[in-house]
Parts: sequence; C-alpha cells; structure tokens
Amino acid sequence: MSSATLPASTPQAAPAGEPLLRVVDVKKHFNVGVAATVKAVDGVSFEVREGETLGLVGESGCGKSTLGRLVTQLIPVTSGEVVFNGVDLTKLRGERLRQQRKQLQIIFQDPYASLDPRMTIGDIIAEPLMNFGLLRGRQKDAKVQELLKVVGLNPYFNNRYPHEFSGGQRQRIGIARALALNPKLIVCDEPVSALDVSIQAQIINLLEDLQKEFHLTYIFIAHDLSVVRHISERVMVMYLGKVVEVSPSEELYLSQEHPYTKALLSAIPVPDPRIESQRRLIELQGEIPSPINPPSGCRFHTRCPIARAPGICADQEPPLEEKAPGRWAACHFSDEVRTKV
Amino acid sequence: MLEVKHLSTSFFTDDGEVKAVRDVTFDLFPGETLGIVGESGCGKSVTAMSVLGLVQRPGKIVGGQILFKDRDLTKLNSEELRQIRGRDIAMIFQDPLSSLNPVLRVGFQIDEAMFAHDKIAKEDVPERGVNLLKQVRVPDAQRRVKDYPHQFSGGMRQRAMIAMGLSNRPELLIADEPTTALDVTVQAQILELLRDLNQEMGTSIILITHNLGVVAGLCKRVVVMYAGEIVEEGPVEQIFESPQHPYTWSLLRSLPRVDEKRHERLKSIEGLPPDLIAPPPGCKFNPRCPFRIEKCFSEDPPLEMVGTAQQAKCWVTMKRAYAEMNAATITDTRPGAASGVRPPAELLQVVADLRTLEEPEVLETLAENPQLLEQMVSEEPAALEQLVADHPAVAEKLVTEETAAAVDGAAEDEKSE
Amino acid sequence: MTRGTLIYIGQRVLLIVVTLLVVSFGVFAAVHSLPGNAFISEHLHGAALASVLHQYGLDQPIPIQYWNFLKGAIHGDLGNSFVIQGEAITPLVLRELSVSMELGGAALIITVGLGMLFGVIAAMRQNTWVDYLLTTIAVIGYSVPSFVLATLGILLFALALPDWTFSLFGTAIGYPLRWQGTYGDIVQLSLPAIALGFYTSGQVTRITRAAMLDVVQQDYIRTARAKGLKSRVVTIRHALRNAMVPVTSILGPLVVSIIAGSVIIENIFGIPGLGKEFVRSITSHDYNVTVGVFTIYTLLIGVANLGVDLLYTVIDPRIRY
Amino acid sequence: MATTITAPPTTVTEYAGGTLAREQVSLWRDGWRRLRRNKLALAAVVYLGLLVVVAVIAFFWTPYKPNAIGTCDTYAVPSGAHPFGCDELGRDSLSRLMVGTQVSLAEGVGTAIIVLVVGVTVGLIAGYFRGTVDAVISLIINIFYGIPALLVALVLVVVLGQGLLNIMIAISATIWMDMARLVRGQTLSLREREFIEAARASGAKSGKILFGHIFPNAMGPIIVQATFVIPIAILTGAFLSFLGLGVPPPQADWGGMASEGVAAIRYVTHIVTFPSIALSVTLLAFNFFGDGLRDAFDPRQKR
Repeated sequence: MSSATLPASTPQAAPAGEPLLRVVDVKKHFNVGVAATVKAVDGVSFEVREGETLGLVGESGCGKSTLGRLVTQLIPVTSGEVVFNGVDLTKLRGERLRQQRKQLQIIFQDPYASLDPRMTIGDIIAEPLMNFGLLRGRQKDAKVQELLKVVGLNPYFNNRYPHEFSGGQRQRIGIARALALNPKLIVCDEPVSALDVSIQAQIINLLEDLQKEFHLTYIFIAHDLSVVRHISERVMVMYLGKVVEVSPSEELYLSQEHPYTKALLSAIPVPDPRIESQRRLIELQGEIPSPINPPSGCRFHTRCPIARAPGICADQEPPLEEKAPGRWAACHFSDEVRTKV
Repeated sequence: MLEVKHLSTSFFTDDGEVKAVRDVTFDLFPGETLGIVGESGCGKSVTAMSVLGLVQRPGKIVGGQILFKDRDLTKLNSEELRQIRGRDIAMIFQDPLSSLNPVLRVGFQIDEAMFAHDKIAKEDVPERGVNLLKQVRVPDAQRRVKDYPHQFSGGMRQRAMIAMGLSNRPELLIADEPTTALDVTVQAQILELLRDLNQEMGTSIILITHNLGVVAGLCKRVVVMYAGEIVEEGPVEQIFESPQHPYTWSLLRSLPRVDEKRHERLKSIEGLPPDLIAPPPGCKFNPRCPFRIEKCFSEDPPLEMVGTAQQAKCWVTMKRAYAEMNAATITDTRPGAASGVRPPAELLQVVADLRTLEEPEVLETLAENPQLLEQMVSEEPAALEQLVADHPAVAEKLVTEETAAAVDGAAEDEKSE
Repeated sequence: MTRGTLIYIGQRVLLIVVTLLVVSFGVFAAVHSLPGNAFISEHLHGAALASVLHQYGLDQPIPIQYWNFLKGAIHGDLGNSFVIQGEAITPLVLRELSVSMELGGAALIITVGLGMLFGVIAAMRQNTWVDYLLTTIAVIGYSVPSFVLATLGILLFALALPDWTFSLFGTAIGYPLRWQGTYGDIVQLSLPAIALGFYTSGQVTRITRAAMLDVVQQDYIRTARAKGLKSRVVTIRHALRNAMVPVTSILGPLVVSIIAGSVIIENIFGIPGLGKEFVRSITSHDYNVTVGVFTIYTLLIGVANLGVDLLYTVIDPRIRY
Repeated sequence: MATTITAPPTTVTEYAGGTLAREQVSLWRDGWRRLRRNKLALAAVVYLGLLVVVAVIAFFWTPYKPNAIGTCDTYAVPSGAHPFGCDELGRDSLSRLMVGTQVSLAEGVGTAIIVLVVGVTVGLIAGYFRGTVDAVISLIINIFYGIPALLVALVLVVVLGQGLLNIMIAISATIWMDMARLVRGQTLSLREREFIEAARASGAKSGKILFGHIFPNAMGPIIVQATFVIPIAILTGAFLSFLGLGVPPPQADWGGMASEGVAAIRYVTHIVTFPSIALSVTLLAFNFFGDGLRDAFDPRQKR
C-alpha cells in the first residue's frame, strides 16, 4: 500500500512535544504537455516539532525543492494536508493564507536570483514588515539595521543594491529578510549550495546561531548529505518524489535501512585520503528514471542492488515503516540492507 | 612531463588588471594525478586554460613558461598549439551540457576530435568512436553515437566528453571541475572511471576542483590555490594529514564531513577572498587569517619547503602556530584571533585623526582615500560607528561614495573564473 | 517526422485557416461598410445603379455577401473586379503574385545573404573599424525608408547611365510598364530588390552579429578549440550553425516586412505586382480585389511562418514539436 | 610575535575586498552612465532635441505660410529667399518641412504612447493571469502576426479616414503585438524568478508583486521597445503618406512631400531630396538612440 494510509498522527512521531508542522500525504503533480504529468512529490508525510532541524536530502529531480515550496504554500498542493500550528494551510486562500506567512518563511538557494535587483537591501529586508504594515519610519529603519547586524552585515549598507554584494553577503540579506517577521519555521532551500566552501561554513554557523537565539525551527533542504547531516537532528531521504528513509542524523552514517541511502552515503567523498582509499562504492545501475513515468512498485527497484524484480519490489510499493525506534524506511527488505549491500 | 614555471595570467578589464594567476610553479610526472583545489576566483581554471592557450581576450599570459616535453607552450604559434590541443593534452569541462555542441551529433563530435589530428587512421575513426563510448561505459553505444547531446543524461554527457578527450590517446587529461554539475552518485561513477583510465592507460590527469573530498579520492599530489597563487603543494596524504598553510588548514576544518562523529561547530573562514585588482599588501590571506603576524601585512611570504615534498607559502605555518600559540584560541577563526595581531597601526592613527577634524574635512579625507572606509568596515567597525555618530554625513558617504575605478570589479572577477 | 510534429503542423494550419477567416471577414466587412464604392459616379443613378449593385450582389446584407465570397474562395474563385468590368480576380492575382514573389524572393536572398555575411564579419572583427562600419550600414539599412533608397538608386543610375536608365526607369516612375508574368531580366530586378532587401538585411546583420558574439562565448566553442580544431572549422561548423537559430526566428517577421516593403517599391518602380494592385484597388474602391489580395497575402505569410517553424527543427535538433 | 590573544574584534564582519567602496549606483544610473559613453547615441539625443525645438517653433513661426500657394514659382530651385526651394504649387519647402516635423514627431510619439498603453496592459494581463486569458490573448497576437502590417494600416486608414489620430491608431494596430509579447514574456519569466517567490513568501499581495516587483524589472526592456516603436511608426506614417493615404492635404508632411518629389523627379530633384534627408536622419537618430539605450540596459552587452 502507498504511504497514503499512514495514520496521520504517527509518521515518524517526534520524540517529544507537539509537532509544529504536520504534512500528510502531500502530492504535487505538474502537467507537462498532453496527458503527461510529472509526479514531483507523490505522497509524502512527515512532522516537524518545534525547535528542531529536519534535513531533507536527495539528488536533483527528487522533489525536495518542490516539497519545500509546498510546505510554504508558494505552490498549491495537488492533494494532501499541510498543518502548520494547528491550521491546514492547503484550505486557506488569499488573505488568510497571507497572514500565516508571518510565521513561515523561506530562504532560497540562489542568492543572486532571490533579491530584487531594483530594490535597495534596506527595502528588501523591510518588505515583509511593509506587507503586514508592522513598522514604519524610523522604527522600521532601526529594525532593518538591527537585522543587518544580526546577520553580520554592516548596518549602514541598507541603501545599497544587491549587485554590490558577494554571494555570501547576499545570502545573509536573504536570511535577514526571512527573520524580519520573527517566524517560527524557516524552510532553507539549499541555502549554501551556491556558495564557496569557506563561505558555506559562515552561513551554516550563522543559521545555527540564529536558531539558538530566536528559537527557530528549520527544514533544511540540500543535495549534500554531509551538510544536511551536520545541521539536522533528523534526516529525511527522498527519491523520485517519495520519502525512502527517515533517521536521526547521528545514526544515519552508522547504519542504513534503505539501499538507496546506503548507495548515496557510499558515493560521498570524504576529504581524507586514507578513508577514500578504502571506500567501496555501491554503484547504482542506470539512470534516475523519469518522474513522468516512474517505475512500478518500489520506485528504486530498477537500480536497486537487492531488488526482487520481477517480484514484490516491482509489484508492490513498500510503505514507510518504523524499522527500529525512530528509524523509518520504505523497503521490503530492510533487513538485508545491512548484510547484503 | 609538464613543467609550469612562474606562470602569470591577467585579465585586462576596464577597471584594471585582474591578476588571476600569478607566479604559479608546479610540475607533473607521467602517469601522475595532480589535484588543483581552491575556491571560485582563485585562478585554478585560468591556470588550466593557460596551459592549453585557451585564455580568451581580455585575458593574456603575461609571464612564465609552460614546458611540455621540453617545448614551451607559451612560445608556440597558434597552429603548433592547435596540434597539441586534443592530441597530446586533452581537456574536459565542468558543465557537460553546455560543453557539447547542441546541434551536432555526439558521435560526430567525438570523431571530429580524431579527424582534427592525424593520429588515428581516417578509416578507423567511426569504429573507434563507438568503442570509446563503450570504454567509458555508455550503454548501447552503437546506437547512441547518433544521438544529440540533449538526449543524453548529465552523467552520460560527461562520459562522452571523456571519450572525446581520450580519442587521440593524449598523455595528459586536464579535467576542470568534471563532476561539479553532477549528482553525487554520478560523480562517484565518473571519478571511478577517471581512476580506472589513469591506471589502465597511464594517462596523467590534472583534476581541478573545489571539492577536497574529490581530490582525496583521486589524486596523488595536490596544489592549493588562493587569490591566484599557490599557497600549498605536496602529496595528498601529507597535506590532508598536516596542512601547513592556515588557508588549507581552515578549509579542511570548515567542511562538514559525512563521517563526523558528533556535532561540532564548523571552523569557518571569516571574510571574503580579496579583490584581485587591488589585493592587500603582504600575504594575500592576511585579512582572513587567524594566525597572522605583523610581517604578514608587509611582506609576501615565499613558497618554501615545510616537510618532505611539501611546500607552503606562509610566514607562520601551522607547525609554528601549534607550537607557539595558545591551543585554546586556535579554534577561534576570526581574523587575527589566535595571534591577536591587528592590522598595521596606521589605520588606528588615521581614525584617531579623523575624529579631531571637522565634518567637511572628514568627508574630504574619505573622498581622497576610498580604501579607508572599506578598511574601517572590516577592521575597525567600532571606530566607524563612533565616526558616524559624530558625523552623520559619513553615513551618507558610506552609501553614495563614488569610486569610478572600482565599478563592476566584482562582476568581472566572477566572469574571469 | 514524429507524431508530435504532425500535430503541430495541424495546429498551425488551423491557425492559418482561423487567421484567414478572421482577416478576410474583417477586411470584407470594413471595406463594404464604407460609404461609396466603385460604381458611385456621375454615370450611374437610381435604377441603373441598383441593377448593377444587384448584379454584383452588393444589395444583400454583408454576412450573406461574405458567405457568397467564402463559397467562391473555397473553390479558388475570388470574384470579379468592379473596375475592370468582369475581370476575374483569381487569375489576375495569381499573375501578379508571381511577379511579387520574384521580387520578394530576390529581396529575401539579398537580405539573408548580405545580412548574415555582414553580421558574421562584424562579430569576428568585434570593436574594430570593420565592425563599426558594418553595424552602421545595418542601422542605415533599417532607418532609411525604402522609397528614399529607391529614388537615390534611380538618380544614381540616371547620372551614371542617362540613356539606359531612362529607358529602364525614366518613364516607369508612376506608370506601369507592360511587364507580363515574370521578369526574366536580372538587371531590371536588381535595383528594386536591393531597395527592398536592404531594410531587412540591416536587421539580419544585427541579429547575426549578436548571435555570433553570444555563441563564441559558449562552452562548446571552448571545447571545440580544446579539441584542436582549426579556427575556420570552429567558426563555421560550430559557431555559425548555432548562430543561425536566432536568425531563423526572425525569418517570419522578415517575410512580412518584405511584403509590406514591396507595396511601396512596386508603386515606385511601377512593377505590376500584388502590392501595386492592392493600392490601386483600395484607392479606386475596387473592394473585391482588396479582399482578394489581402487574403492571398495572409495565406502567404501563414505558409512562410509554418515553413520557418519546420526549418527550425532542421537547424536545431533540440526543438521538437 | 604575539603569542596570546589580545582583544579580538568585537563584531563579526565580512572583509569585502574591493567591493565595499564601489561606486554607489542604481541600475538606472548605471545605464545612464553607459549611455553617456556612447557618442553616437548622445549625438542622436542632441539632434532629436533640436528637432523638437523646430517643431515647437513651427507652431508660431515659419518663413512663409506653409500652405500658401504661389509664394514663388513652381519648382523654384533653392535660393536665398527659399533656401529649400518650392514645390509644384509654389509653396515654400522650408516652411512645409518645419510643419512636417510636427506630423512626424506626433505620429512617432503618439503611436508609441498608444502601443505602450495597449501592449503593457495586454501583456501584463496575459502574463499574470495565464491560463485561458493568456491563450485567448496569444491567439489574437498570433492572428495579428499573420497579417501584412502595412496593408492593415492602409485598410484602417481608408475605413477610419485620414486624420492624424486615425493614422496613429492604424499604425498602432499593426505593431502593438511586439510590445504585448515582450511584456507577456517578461511577466512570465519574472514571475518564475526567485525574488518574486520571495516576495510572495514574505506576504506581498498580487498588486504589490505586479507593480512593485514585476513592472519595475520589466521597465528597461519596455522603454527600449517603446523607443523602437517611434521610428517604425514614423516610417509607416511616411509610407502611408507616400501612397497618398497620410494626413489629408494641404497639411504638409515629409512622406507626402517625398511622394510629390518623386513625381517631379524628371524635372527637379530638390523636392524629393530634402524631405528624404529629414526622414532618414530622424529615423537614424531614433534608431541610434534606441540602440544606445538597449546596449546601456542590456547587461549581456556590457563590455
């Protein structure tokens, strides 16, 4: 059965506290051409509890960025629920949805494209405040300067334009904008992928500091598992629009319940020649299938080293189940992952 | 086999000379794999392009030699250089989609590389094209030579690029960020392929990348570049085990590692890489270095041996830093944190002087010294705040200052990489 | 040819048909609602006028008239001229079309050939005097009105070769020579074709130059050079081929431009083509001819655009409909 | 060498290399700066300024009454009293040229305004609402692209009558699609940009997004396109006049004068020469100005 039947209250139940965000069986299908749909996100459920960082990782085309936009309701869901703070955002339209945005912000991947080139950074950071008519005049300017300071930029830069800043500085501006409304949840959509290594660490540290200072909850999306594992408490792995594994990040490197996760981990280079010389790559067969026409049953079976195809893997979609305390995976043969892969 | 000696390449832009590569010296032995690592804008790609004479206007090699089998490539005319390109030295690039011509068939583009040189007999070319694709593990090669690049996936395109590069059995393959545009699982496959090719065919490889993990997996020797210069060079094990330049050291500690045991705060490198038109005096890394000493602000350190086969370009080096500096503070990554050495005293003096002046004179001084505000922003924010409090017009200056010479510099820097 | 291509062609043909219907009805309704037509003159009054109107079906409501026109048009009959009594429009228009096509075709060859040549040379010599000269010529091309160019040409010919020119154009200005069917004479064709093609060639130069400059900065040009290809091969096989994609995209508008320009040129040189016929018909209230010529032009543009779209798929394999 | 910590810097700031003291310019001022460097465009601006002055003067003063017949001999060649000569009816050509300036400029600018209003409105609607609205508008645009432009203008002038406003409407009807398509394309691509998403995420309303973000970012290309409408409109207007369907006589305009000149070319050449030069230079000036503007605002053309 598909994960659609997961009981809404229990998916990867957060260890403690009320979930701040509950996503239930969310789907997003895009129409492309005549009678073809891309199932970008196809039945995803998860919960995020207040104050935690949930990492979301997967290769290009797995639907992780789409999921981030669904959570923030920048694009409407095809079906499913996004319950934030007890309110189902998918049922809201217009003004009532807009009011929810105060609590729910997003940081984008491309620090060059996400800032309006015609606006000064002061105006960019103040825009959320203006949209909700919160602060005016000197108070607003003071708030902007304070935000600039918080993200480590010179507060007197507020009259400058985005093109005068470097990538890392722009990402800080994007973070300041997201912070302006004192949100509860911030979706970080690949915030460091476009940055250089030395700048990457600055931004990761900044995000961690801000989380402590403002009690933020993050959904951290990236294609780099090392970064995701570093910043998150729990990591969710996606493949072709589906969640294949959810695990606490400390445990993820030590053991995996899904062969895809295992293959992904085996492919990540470690900056240590001794470890690298002993690395054993689990090579996946073929290419990632098209999301227009995903494989039947388990979507990973066409590339899986342990799949029974033809057989159960090709016929039945494995449900996302709790295989061990706090560890969820969608695989018929989780037990074999440890021994055979 | 390849000796690069004191290579300097500059881009002559409207805003001034961007010294993208300066005084770079390294060599490569047959069958060796050499990694060149650094951040964007550090000059690693320009170095590679210089080797093949592919640097385009307004860029130009301004000094040094590139000796390939005892011929100086910088002295060759365009026809001689053309005959070396693709025949003796091949190159593959970062984005395999944009690097393949979209309107020509993949097979044709591979064959074309062979037809351009007479190394492979004409009648063997089509068959060899198919075999090359098989060799780089493109499935169904016989049929796929007739495809256009857009019909290939990212990984397959890069394989086709590699097949094209290998078509004339070159002695050296320069791979410029070959896996940056690819997913990790595909990246791992391409790296395996390169490793196998190096072992089976003995092709030397220069791998240019920003990813230290990739270097660790493929290369035997590594060159670390920063702001157009080599800051450290040596065998991979040695560099990763005991980096001697603070930049290499910081870089290795600023990376989150997938195998990290417990969560620790990353050691970030504060600040930004310098402007290559007007880099800071002394060591180029000094504005960001936690271990700097006074000498770093005035004298540029030479690239010196710091161990067996390992060279670093630093007055301090990590050995000395560990030995002499307070171990507890060595984790503080802020500029000058570990050594406590501030920038030269002149700035403080100037700032003090500024406070005694009247507002028009302050503005005049700032107008005459456009660097001053910038220095204050990075080095003396407290003094700057005080100055702004005293003279509100200075805040205006911060946002309306016109220094025509610096216009568009950053954009050009990015382009030149 | 894939199924998608066939569907695409079907859609385009449908668009052409819709355009034809909308346009012909629009023009039909517009010109027929005008006060006055070719028969209102001193000679025809009252009953006589009414009988002529009835003979041409002009006393019926416009939708009915249009329906009758449409029925004829489907069978290739565009009706009869009002002015030249009883002359069938279809053969007249077809004869004139062949003249216009010849002129337009020659202009198109000049446009594309000259334009691309100039564009490529300008791009290859970017920021040199050659570049500045050619781009300035291009701007002059799309700035100077074609009738100015035409008169300039005539004057130059008149100065250089007084006798010969006079025989060619001297009496021709404003008066149609009795040229039938095709020209057959490249000299006669040259001046009008250049005057017509120069305007559009400026645009082609512009686009080609911009496209070449864009293409030579692409990664695949760097790859081609890194392979050790000769620079001539890089320019022609790799750069020009890709630069032709944007040039193709303006071929459609180019055809429209040339058609519009031909109206002027045919009137200056007295060339008995469609453009001259159109102006004559509209000024002499010969509305059946107006509608007929308009319909033919619209069909021509539709077919040209479809051809350009199909040409696209040949030049750029990434484009599939 | 200091081996212990003295006071570390108090706040974390980024060292910004040469980027901080960079010239403070908005994109507009940046574009204007680049335009100023373009001598040809600058010369064009000066010429066009003079042209406007001439047009204004012609409202109050011309050497002779532009429509007065018989101020001199038929086809009088240029002389001191009549620097540009006279036409078939003995009207002073200079006076008529001056008045013709008004017609050309009015045709150009008036048409540009109509095209701007119609094109931007239609384009924004199509691009922003997408779906059925967009499909219908795109179909209309495509139909218009399938019609020979000058012929439409001819028919419309005949149907509407030969007034200046009607001519402007007729020309607009043939060229509004370019603007509409440009604005539609800009809107479609801009609304997919991340900064628009960012604006929505920070709670901006539709109106704010459309007029606060999309429109300002599309302004550059729109203005450039509008400047190119002017020469096209003047050219089309001249064509109409040349074919005898321009502003009604005896009103002087350059296209009509050139047409009369061509008819008289067997006897004298000055009648066709001056209006032709006036037209050509004016169109050149507008095109040079437009090119300069495009180069200044198109970041890809930046050298």
